[in-house]
Amino acid sequence: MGAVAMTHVGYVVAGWAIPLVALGLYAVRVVVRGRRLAEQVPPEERRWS
Amino acid sequence: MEPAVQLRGAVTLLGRFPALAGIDLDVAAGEIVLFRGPNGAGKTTLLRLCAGLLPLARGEGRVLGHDLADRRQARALRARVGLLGHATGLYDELTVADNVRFWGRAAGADADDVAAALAGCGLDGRLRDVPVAALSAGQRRRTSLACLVARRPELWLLDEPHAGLDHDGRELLDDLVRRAVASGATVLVASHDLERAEALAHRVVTLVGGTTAPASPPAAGSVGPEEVALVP
Amino acid sequence: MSAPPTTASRATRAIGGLSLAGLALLLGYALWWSPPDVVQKDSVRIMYVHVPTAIVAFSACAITTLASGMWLRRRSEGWWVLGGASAEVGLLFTGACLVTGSIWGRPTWGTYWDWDPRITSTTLLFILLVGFLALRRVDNESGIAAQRGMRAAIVGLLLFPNVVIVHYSVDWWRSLHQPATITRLDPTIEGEMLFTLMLGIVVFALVFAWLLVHRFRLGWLEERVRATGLDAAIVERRAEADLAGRAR
Amino acid sequence: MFRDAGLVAGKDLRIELRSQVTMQQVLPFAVLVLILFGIALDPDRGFLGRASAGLFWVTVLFCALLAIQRAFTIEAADGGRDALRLSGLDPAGIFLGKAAAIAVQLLAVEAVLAAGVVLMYGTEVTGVPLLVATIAAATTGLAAAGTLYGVLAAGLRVRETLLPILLLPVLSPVLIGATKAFEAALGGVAADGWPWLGLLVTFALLYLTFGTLAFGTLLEES
Repeated sequence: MGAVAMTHVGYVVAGWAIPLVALGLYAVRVVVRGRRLAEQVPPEERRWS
Repeated sequence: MEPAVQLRGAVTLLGRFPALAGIDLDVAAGEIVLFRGPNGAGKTTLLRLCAGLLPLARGEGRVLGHDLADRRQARALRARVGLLGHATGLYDELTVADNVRFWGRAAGADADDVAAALAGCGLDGRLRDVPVAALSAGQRRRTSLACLVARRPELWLLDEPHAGLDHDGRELLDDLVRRAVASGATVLVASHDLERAEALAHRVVTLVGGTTAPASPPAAGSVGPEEVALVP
Repeated sequence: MSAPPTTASRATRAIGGLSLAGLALLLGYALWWSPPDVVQKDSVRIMYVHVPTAIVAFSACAITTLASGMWLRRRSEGWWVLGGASAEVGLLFTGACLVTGSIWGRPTWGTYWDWDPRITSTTLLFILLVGFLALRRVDNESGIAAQRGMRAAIVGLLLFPNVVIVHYSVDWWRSLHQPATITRLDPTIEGEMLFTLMLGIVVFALVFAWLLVHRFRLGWLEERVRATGLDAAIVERRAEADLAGRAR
Repeated sequence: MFRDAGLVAGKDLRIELRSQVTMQQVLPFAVLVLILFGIALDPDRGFLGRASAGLFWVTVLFCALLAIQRAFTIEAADGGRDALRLSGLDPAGIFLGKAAAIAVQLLAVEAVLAAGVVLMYGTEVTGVPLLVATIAAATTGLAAAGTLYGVLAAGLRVRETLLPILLLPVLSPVLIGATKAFEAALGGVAADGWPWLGLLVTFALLYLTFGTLAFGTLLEES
């Protein structure tokens, strides 16, 4: 299964790497900003736990 | 008779700045009330709130029986109100007559009302067909006054009305206000021109920091400017 | 136990875990276990990320339109924040969709851009989202949420209908010139390839959900910080009144 | 509502007659763009004749942007929005009035532009009924969507740059539909053009309806 060398390897890798890295970076940015803001807001304002 | 204007703890925001920070006010129908106070006290914002142009961030307010918190009622209120502010709301390219006709007919006035308003403000002579762009500040204010008169509002909201008017203009304005009140209108005036405005007003309210300062005693007729100043 | 100061919660940890596991499984299938396409050979593997991101991008627009509509009716802050969060995450997925689309197209068309209906309408969708977010940013200086954002809500309400009209007209326009021959990207899909594609859609939907929840809570916190500022401003303003009173 | 629309349209057109902005600025701009296309696309290769439909409508799109910006610069003058809100005019009437005024001005520009295209690009005019119907439907769509997005952008500090990016993607179906309908008409196979006209009419009706409903709430935005 897929033993023979994969064609267009460069494209496939790029096609997957770029979106996943972008999603990862965005996720980190959102969580970090979230954590920073969460400290400024009193706990009862945050209706999740 | 229901009061023309009733505010309870009204807060209004300009951007994030609470221009009105909880104000209580009662104005009876047919009354002329003068608002004094330093620049930035919230006078203009108060007039625009009473005109139904600004939403109520907090507190309650009823003007001419319309609840300010309800957007639909605030919108319905506007057709019954006349606001004379620093901005004239006139179309520079149009002539004086065109402007008064447009704003008059927009509010349902007919050709006679428009003609009467123009004559009433002394604009039916040479100025009638002059584009507003070519007018002086005083003449522009007379034109927007004529637009207001043509709409025959029940609540007059005048922001620094005397500013920019010459002597005849001021006489004209006071006369128009008195005639409107005689026919049942209510007038709120915000002004620094104290002796002029006080001769006109039944009552004086001082505005500071977005709320009313302790109400000064009702000015019986024309109270000399000195007495009022003493009262904090 | 007071909540730790983050936007995470049991729910997001669950969704997060699920989407990471799903992603691992998807990579396995997409890159190794699923068969290469007869014509496109292995470049077809990019389809498993391109198509799902397109679907997620379109549904993000649908969520923004729904949220904007609800905000216009109810004026509650939650809908306003959801509209913005969904548009921002949607923009990210639209970008990913465009990048993967052009990378996938390269071996087939020989160029990174082809007036393929989906790529063209997704690009227009990208600009629609950029415009919406730009209007939102310009629009939210004023204080209370109820008064703010009226314009962005109207554009938000029109977002999905516009996306549909644009997609339909571009599709119709290009279908005259590009008969559905092999130059179109979508090879016939069945069997394991179909399964991998479905898996891809589910996994990216989970990732979208996870990001949306976190971005929503971030937006919610931003609103709280803005609101607490208001009470302080009123107190400060009234102090100005006392100050003036004493000074006179 | 239609009385107010007539009043507002009359006012806008009277301002245009007095200020001559469309006639003396937008119109020359349209002809200028035609010339720029001619310069850029090397007239000898006969490319202009084939692309005249598309070039015509791209130019109309840019003129529409200018007309819409102008329509709301008038209102922004000196407290105009407050005056409109206080005026007692029905917001739907204001929307239809402004859209009608923009449409009339656009039609004038399109007429001159059509003459310019025929003259400069040597386009041979066939299928006139389809051409006229397309111009009517497309112009209504441009005016309706333009007025709605125009009031959205009005009053914002960055409206010059925000309006194009908000409006042009939304108008892309009009560009596609109008160009395709024109190509069908000019290419002699008018029958192909009528379905595109359907797209233009749907687009115009959608935005006329939505604009009439939404304009009131939009005017509210202080």
